Amino acid sequence: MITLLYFARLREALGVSTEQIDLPPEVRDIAGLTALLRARGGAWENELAEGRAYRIAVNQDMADGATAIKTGDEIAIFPPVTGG
Amino acid sequence: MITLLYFARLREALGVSTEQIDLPPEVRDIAGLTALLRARGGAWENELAEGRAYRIAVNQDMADGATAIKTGDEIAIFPPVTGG
Amino acid sequence: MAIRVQQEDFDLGAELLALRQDNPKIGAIASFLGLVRDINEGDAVAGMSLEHYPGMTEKALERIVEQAKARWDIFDALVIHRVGDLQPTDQIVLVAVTSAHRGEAFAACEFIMDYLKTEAPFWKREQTSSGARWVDARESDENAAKRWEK
Amino acid sequence: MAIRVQQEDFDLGAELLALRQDNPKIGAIASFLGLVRDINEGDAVAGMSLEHYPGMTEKALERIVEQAKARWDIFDALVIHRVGDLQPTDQIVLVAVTSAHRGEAFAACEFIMDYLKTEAPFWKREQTSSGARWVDARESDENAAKRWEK
Repeated sequence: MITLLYFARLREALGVSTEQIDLPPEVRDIAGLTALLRARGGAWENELAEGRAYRIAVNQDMADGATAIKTGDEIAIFPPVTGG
Repeated sequence: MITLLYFARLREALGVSTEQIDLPPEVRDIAGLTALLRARGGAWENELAEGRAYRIAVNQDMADGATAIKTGDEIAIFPPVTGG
Repeated sequence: MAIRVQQEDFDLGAELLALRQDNPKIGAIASFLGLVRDINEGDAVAGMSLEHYPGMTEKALERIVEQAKARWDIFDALVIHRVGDLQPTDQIVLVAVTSAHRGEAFAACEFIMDYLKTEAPFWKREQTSSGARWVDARESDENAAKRWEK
Repeated sequence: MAIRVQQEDFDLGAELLALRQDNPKIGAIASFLGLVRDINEGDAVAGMSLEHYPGMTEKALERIVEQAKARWDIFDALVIHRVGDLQPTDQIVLVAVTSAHRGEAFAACEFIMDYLKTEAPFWKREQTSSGARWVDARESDENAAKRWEK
């Protein structure tokens, strides 16, 4: 199981703020996870397409496609930040 | 007549905070004035010697040796500033 | 270091007094206060709502302050960032840095703000006359943060 | 623009509130507060006395703020500088700048401080354990002001 969190515009576009999913054994990094999510089609395919501006954090640290993930991780997907 | 003001360490070293003097007709700029003051000897010669760090303002604007002066001017001589 | 993410407003003067605690080693406090403007990207803004990622926000801000402390000779830093619903003229964010001399305080304060803008997970949603909209990240903010990589 | 040279202390929070006057165009306030330290050049400082050149001081500060306004897109600036006898932890100087965006506010605030340090006719006399002494101007302050000439 991994916990997925979505924030701000992406939370609205995807219609979910949090979910828990089983991590398929072949998915070992963020690139694999985003491919898995894109395969859901619709908004997922669109919002998480290559070239779209979104950010990913693994266990509350900024991550990129090569970042390894494992069962138990908290993974957040969100738009570029706009605080301050 | 010109009004001369002295501040801070220079005021103490010269022993005067303000004085009014007649401007001799041959003194037309700050370089001429400082030469006149240096000719007083003692602390004047020492404190206003070439190479000593002091500043001069004419009518409350920073000036240099070439700045022209005339009767009625307020001329201040002081050390480099240290506020803030 | 104090990092606070909160809905409530804060008292700028009291926060800065508390930060310096009459420490006679402090010669300089640089501070930045961010306020809600009534206009953005040319449109009137009636208010905004700030969302954040609890947990990561604090962690990201702590890391930014640690980087500032490693880079400049500063005593302490305070970051307060509000979340929830805000109106024009409301205080959003306060960053304050204490040090012996002004150069370090200014640099560290601006560094923290620049990284907060690009690294801390906050998102603004504005209410405008044409409806609500998520604020887009600005390239100028990315560039401001990149300056410090030199 | 408000320029004040005074013996009395000031209320930092109240001054910053008055400066922004709930103007909803202001998105950023950068401020700098200078405090008396209990040490300088390695010696314990028991207190200090600040002398100034009345009239020229205000004129010099006004000119510095005018230069900042000409150079950056800022709304307003406040400069308060105290004179007379001060103790460690006392407030000496406040510079605050309002603008729409943070970059301009930071730059103008630091610019005003750097020029105040080298152009405004104030002089500090410190009381140390070995007697009173006039503080020497520092080359680092000259260099800080020169940065802005680029």
